[in-house]
Amino acid sequence: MSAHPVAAPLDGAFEPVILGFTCNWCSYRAADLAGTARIKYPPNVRLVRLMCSGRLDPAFVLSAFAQGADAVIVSGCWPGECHYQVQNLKALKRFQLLRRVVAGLGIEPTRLQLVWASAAEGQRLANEIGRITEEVRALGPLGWGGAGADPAVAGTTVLPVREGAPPPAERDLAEVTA
Amino acid sequence: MNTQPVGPREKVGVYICHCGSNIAGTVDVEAVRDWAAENLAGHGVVIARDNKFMCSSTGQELIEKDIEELGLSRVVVAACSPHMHEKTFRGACARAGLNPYLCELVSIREQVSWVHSDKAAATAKAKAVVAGGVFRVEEHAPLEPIRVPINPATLVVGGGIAGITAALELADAGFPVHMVEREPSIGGHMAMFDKTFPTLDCAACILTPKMNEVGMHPNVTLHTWSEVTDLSGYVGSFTATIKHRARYINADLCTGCGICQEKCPVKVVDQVYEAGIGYRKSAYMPFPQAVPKVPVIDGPNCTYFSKGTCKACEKFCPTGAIDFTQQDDEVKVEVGNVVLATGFELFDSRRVEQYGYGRLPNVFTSLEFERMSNAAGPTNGRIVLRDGVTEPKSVGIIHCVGSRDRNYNSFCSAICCMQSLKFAHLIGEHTDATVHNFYIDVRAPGKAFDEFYQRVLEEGTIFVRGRVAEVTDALRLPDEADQDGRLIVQVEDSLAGMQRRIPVDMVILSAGLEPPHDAKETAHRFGISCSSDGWVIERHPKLDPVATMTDGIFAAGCALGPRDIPSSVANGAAAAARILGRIQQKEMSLEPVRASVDESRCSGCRICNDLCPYNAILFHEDQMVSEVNAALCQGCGTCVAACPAGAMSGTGFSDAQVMAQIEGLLSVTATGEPRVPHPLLEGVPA
Amino acid sequence: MTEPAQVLDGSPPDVDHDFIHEVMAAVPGDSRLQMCIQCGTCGGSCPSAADMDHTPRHLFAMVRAGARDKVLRSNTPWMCVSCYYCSVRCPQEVHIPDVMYGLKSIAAREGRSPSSAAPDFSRTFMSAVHRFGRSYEMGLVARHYLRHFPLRIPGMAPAGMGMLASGRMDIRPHRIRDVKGLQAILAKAKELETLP
Amino acid sequence: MKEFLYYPGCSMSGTAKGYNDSLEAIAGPLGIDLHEVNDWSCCGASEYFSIGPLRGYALVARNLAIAEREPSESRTLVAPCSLCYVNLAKTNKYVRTDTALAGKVNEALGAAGLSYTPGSVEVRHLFEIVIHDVGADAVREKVVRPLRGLKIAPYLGCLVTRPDPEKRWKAKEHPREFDRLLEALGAEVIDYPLRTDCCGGHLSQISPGMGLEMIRRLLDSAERRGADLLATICPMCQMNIDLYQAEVNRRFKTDFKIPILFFTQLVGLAFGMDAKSLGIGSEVISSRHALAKIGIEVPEPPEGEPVAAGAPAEKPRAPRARKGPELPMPHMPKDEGVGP
Amino acid sequence: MSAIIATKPRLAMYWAASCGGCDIAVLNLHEKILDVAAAVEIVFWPAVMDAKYHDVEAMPDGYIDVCLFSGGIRSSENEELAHLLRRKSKVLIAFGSCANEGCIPGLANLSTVPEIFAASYGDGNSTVNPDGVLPVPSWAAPQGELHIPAFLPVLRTLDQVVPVDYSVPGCPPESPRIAEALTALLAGLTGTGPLPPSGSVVGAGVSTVCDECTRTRNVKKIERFVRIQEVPALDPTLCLLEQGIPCNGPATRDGCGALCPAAGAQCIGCYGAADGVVDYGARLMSAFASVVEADEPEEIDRILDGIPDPVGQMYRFSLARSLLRGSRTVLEADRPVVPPGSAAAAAPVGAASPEPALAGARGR
Repeated sequence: MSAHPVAAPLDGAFEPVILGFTCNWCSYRAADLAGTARIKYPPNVRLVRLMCSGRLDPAFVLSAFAQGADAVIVSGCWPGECHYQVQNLKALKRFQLLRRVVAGLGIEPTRLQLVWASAAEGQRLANEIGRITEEVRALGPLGWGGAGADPAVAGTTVLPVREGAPPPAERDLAEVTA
Repeated sequence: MNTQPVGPREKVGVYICHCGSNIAGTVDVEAVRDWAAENLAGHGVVIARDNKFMCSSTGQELIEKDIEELGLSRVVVAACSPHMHEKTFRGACARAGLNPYLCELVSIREQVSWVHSDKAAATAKAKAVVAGGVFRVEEHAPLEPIRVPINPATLVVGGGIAGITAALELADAGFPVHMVEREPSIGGHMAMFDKTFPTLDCAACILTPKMNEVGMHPNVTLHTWSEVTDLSGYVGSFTATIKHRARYINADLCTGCGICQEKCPVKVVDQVYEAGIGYRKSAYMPFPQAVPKVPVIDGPNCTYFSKGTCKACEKFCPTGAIDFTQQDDEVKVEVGNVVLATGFELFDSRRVEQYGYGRLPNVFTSLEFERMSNAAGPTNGRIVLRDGVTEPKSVGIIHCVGSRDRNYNSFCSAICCMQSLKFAHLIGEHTDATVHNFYIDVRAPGKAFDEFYQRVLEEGTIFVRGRVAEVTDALRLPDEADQDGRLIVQVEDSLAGMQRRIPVDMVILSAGLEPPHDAKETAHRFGISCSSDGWVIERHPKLDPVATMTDGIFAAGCALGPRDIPSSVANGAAAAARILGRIQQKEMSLEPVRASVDESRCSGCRICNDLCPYNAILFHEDQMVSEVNAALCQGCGTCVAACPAGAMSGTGFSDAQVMAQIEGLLSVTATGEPRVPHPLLEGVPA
Repeated sequence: MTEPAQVLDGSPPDVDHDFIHEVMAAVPGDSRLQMCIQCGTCGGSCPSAADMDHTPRHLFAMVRAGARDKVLRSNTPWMCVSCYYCSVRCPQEVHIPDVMYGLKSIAAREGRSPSSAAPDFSRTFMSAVHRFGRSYEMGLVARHYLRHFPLRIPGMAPAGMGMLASGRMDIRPHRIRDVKGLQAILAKAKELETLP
Repeated sequence: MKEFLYYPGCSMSGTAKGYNDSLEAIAGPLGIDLHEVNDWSCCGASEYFSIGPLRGYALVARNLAIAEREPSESRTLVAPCSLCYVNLAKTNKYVRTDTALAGKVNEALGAAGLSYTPGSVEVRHLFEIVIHDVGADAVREKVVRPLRGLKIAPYLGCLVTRPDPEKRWKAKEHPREFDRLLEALGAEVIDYPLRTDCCGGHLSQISPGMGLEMIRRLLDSAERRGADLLATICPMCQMNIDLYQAEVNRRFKTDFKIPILFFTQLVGLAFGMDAKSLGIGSEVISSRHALAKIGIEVPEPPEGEPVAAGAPAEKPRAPRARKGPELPMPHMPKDEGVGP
Repeated sequence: MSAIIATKPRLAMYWAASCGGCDIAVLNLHEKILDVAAAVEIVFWPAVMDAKYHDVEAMPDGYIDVCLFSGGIRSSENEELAHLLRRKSKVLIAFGSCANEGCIPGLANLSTVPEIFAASYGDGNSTVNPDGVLPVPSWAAPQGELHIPAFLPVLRTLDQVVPVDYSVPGCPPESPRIAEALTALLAGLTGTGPLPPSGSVVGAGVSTVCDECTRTRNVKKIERFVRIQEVPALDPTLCLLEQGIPCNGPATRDGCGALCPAAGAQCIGCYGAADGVVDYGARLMSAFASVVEADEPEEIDRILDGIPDPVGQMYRFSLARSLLRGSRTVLEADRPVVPPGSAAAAAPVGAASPEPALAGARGR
């Protein structure tokens, strides 16, 4: 059993949405194994299957953040156990550079984590998901207006009204420029 | 002008499976169905249905009917893992004339209902997963499976009973087999045994004929004293590199007369075949029935190699077969499939200090006892103490040594109970010693197993229910004075609820089975995965028990985990059957997941050139562009993700497909509500 | 832990199906007590098993069965010499000596321990430490023997004298400087012990 | 000179005075510099854990907290007593792995303005330092008076190799390191099967029947194997075997007179130091006779103690005579079982 | 759209949040500018001729045939003009890096408005402002209340605000390519040639700078990253990346003629991403990382330390059009209240946003 709460309270408390990228040969099967073994973990994580962690394009992660994922888990085979020999190491390198870039954009490292998990490690994967969910729950929502975020708590700058209604400044400008 | 309609491009059908209550028990299937119909219309969903069992014929017909009647151009099934039923639903689509790769199976069982308990949250996640599938499938393109030819030759790694069975099945069917065995002879562990449980028929009698068949079979090429050092290629056309260790004996000249062995002055404890309880020469044939009947000279132990003199074997060899100049050599063989039958190693009982193996002379391992009880063994079948003469008056047999123990291996070694019962019987047969069997549970589930247990009970074997705490030669109680020099088995008789100290002359440790020490390297060399214990992982533990996750690599026997002779034989035959099917087909189709380069957009920067472990990426100096060789490409997608110009694309997992799936997965909040995007970020390109 | 269960399995009314959790809670970390497979390695290994009224294995079965009172009145935990043979041999990695400490503390709290000798010895020892911050063999042995084994004293006397003579036993106890602080710590800890 | 934080434990100034004196004598030559921590308190033996576990952990943690504060460079806290060692080491591990416990313990320590950072100190047993940091070879080099001819049973007792919270020992039941050390001193080490059996701990106090029986079997086994004396590394073991030997003899009608010395005393002797300075002679069962065998003078025993006649080196029963074609023994690599 | 137009095509050019470099680049057509001038009627071009917004407002919708819009959208004025010129123009062209991807002004998306004001109006290296005077949108002057445009929370690209028909990348676009683009466009509009497909990038290639770069290149294994000024002896003919210089060429759209690498300077990426690429930085970091010659995390980090400013390296020009568009602090501090009934709030889950503005961005 995972040491972490496995049910998401639906009482309006912040519920992070976490996207997980899994490798078809190890972590995705580990997730399947967790299922067949009925190992519980928080429902906050949603998994994307790739053929290999080496397929991980940083754009996938950025797009996940941009669309409101509060955290992203990248998972693959343990070093030395890659189904495609060494491609997980390519993923590792990209991950390390990507982590620097997102940090530069103000995203805490906790929100982007790498988890190695072999096809046999359903329990480990579940535990890691549980741990990360708790860490992210503690951090709160990520700024990109995600699934977890609530617009009501947002800041107050009013966006100029769009197409249709005449821009407020229009008349005044006319005067100034006249 | 600028605004093309952003209407749905496809007609998508969504099918949600209850899987009885497996899914419906945790996910509100109807809610997900209605939600999909209503909210995913914008993504072309024209119909959303649910069914008790989508994989049933009625479930599949549902899909086929809709494709025909509603003209669906895409299908999303939300059910179990794609590794379970992807083929099934693709088949349904194909039957209805829809390209099978336009169907997407998303998992709401293994990855939702089975791992979550909160129904509302699970339902919300299921919606997201379905949305992910629908968004993704919009980006799918019709694909044709890749057809690869199957080389009819097969590589069998390991010459134990499992490997032998597989090899003979294939060879008898008329196809070439390369069998590789580390030791000088095939036969494996079974060749060491005397009797086999529960029938007690003689192992040699049933094994030797099969060994000879392999040895003489025209379709079998035997590589003993050899190892596979590399495997490249893919299903249908692997290239294996086999290293032949120098035998220092010319196999063509050798007649197997055994004179070299007789004349060799160096006596070595035989750790392999005699399990460390007997001796062999430095020039030796492990046992009389060895196949091939060609001895080897074990270099490290040979006087000639260490001191530069001796050559007794050479002097006496009648055919001049001895050749000290022989070197290791390598051969490459082309095969279509591989059977891994690499077997097991015996747990090292020295690790269980308290049983005293290696410290107390009269503590033996199961394999030592097998050899001792074997008429052809070092004691000619006499059961004696380490002194070689004294017959024990009483023997203790300890079950579960190194098994079912978190300090060593937590798994059950499956064969120890029956083997221990067999030992009890054999001791009764050979001696008049009293026998104690110390067990935690007696596990005798096989055919005629429990009957054998009954028989051993009748024979008067004493069963003590309790895991032995300690085997010692130390007296602890005042009344033990006369036991000095004997072994004392200290145990709690858990049925009597008291601690007992039972003096015996001999202790046999029924040691567990472990994966070979180099199992992990082997797995990596053959591109398959091992469980954390080190046993090979089956493609499916129940439905596909001899295939591995890697196409073309099968496993049989104890490589998959501890098992007895009958199941090892069954595995070997099963693996052979699977391979024969493919060979008959002459070719097989593979997932069309491959990378390709859009040459017009490739700038020839060569970033990708060093990324492919299969060397599938070539660079054309002349046109300064890179190209992917689809035959070599294994579809990992690493180059696709690396291409800075976006010139590399991958079928099945294209950027568009993955990005769309991400968008879908994130279109629903944790509570199942529509996500409200950041106003500054509406319509982030996805 | 439904009431009907008691009726159905005919277990006496004092059966406490939560006992195992109570015991596990009394042990730091994860004692893994629920993982016991009753193999008897502990009972077989125990050097003092002969004097125990139940072997450790049997005691754990009783804990699982909820025989709270029987377990707490058993002398088994008090006979444990914490030699850790059982815990390094246990195939399920149950922290057996710690479970024994846990059982002792529950029994002591409820005054159910079988004989008084063991807990008294502990208390005598503790009171010395509480007063001086160090143990005080002389006082300990003297008090303890007078109370429980007066008959052993003559036999022990020569040895005791020898120890005294050779300076191996002090007449007066050592006292640490910050006894006050130590007592504050122990008081606080005691207070925390009683909290759930 | 390697510096260590030092936690003597109560018995070093009492029943284990000999241990203390000999340790002071040999520490220098072994290159060990022991820095006694300030105002340490009792470790609680096994008593606190039985009655008030949290009080037990707090009591032990007080000493860890004090050690943490010590100005010394070293972060290693050395205990010569096995019981102290195991209490310190276990508590150190539990506060590291059980945050709830750590919280409570620190709350208690707070009452005296103390606090402990879990894991900031590592706890080791003196014997393990001598084995792993000094090493038998280094000891051998300093031997000037080999104990040749002295048959010693190496008695470790339980708590050093078990539970071994930090996994410092590979062999937990039949470690050979003590043999190597005594061999380095030139002694003849007997194969003592009960080397890690329990001395009975406080059973001798609370349940004489079993307590004394456990001491008896230790003595019996040593005598059967012809030991002149037992070597120990723990004050508790020493006291049980030394102080209660007479009572054992009375109870079981036996006549054991096997002295038991601390390994530090034997090291000191081999280093050529004078017996008295090593606290030899203060044991109840005198080692005079045994040491006389190798010409070592031991001061007159104190008043009120019959002089021990020494162990009648009774022949161990000869193992069954071996004849005929012996089967090879499974090979047991030397030092199989030596820890990291 | 009505492809054929009878009269001289009417051309407009506007500068929003930009440096004016794009206007210069157009003027850099030299004598060719005369052909342009001859070929078209310039109706609005603040950089070179006097103009009043109300003149533009007075034009009928679709009056302007081609509008070159340079600069990003940073103020309510920029945004208003974007909408205005969209209405008045048949063909609206995002002209230059700023309009397309935010360019250097887009890097301001790493700072909040207060931070930006503090930097530009507060006492700094170049400013003396003891009273801390800051611009305010409206101010009651003696002549009456005066208004200046509001400063928006972030800089957006043109196509994030209004639909755009074509993009001309570059900072600035290379004049010859401008000429090509305009000629092709006018040809299309006047029916004398084919019109490039709507939403396409004109005046640039579809591949990356390496395609035009003449430096020799091999299989790449990067063991270190160094800044170009730290390399004593630069190999004049070898690929710069292979010399450890973080050259953005591999990920940057071609069209410039690889001028910088040819001149011995690494490409800094002003032409933006290659065709169809969603996020420039993602491509670049993936490419760089993939060829880092190390497998141990520590070693990898050591090599990556050679890129002192990862965000700057990956997004110098394209931050505003990147997937994340700016730093978290900015998006959080300036997270706007969703105007009730706005497209965002109303958008059905999963359905593609109806905002036509996004059509181009979505590539649909």
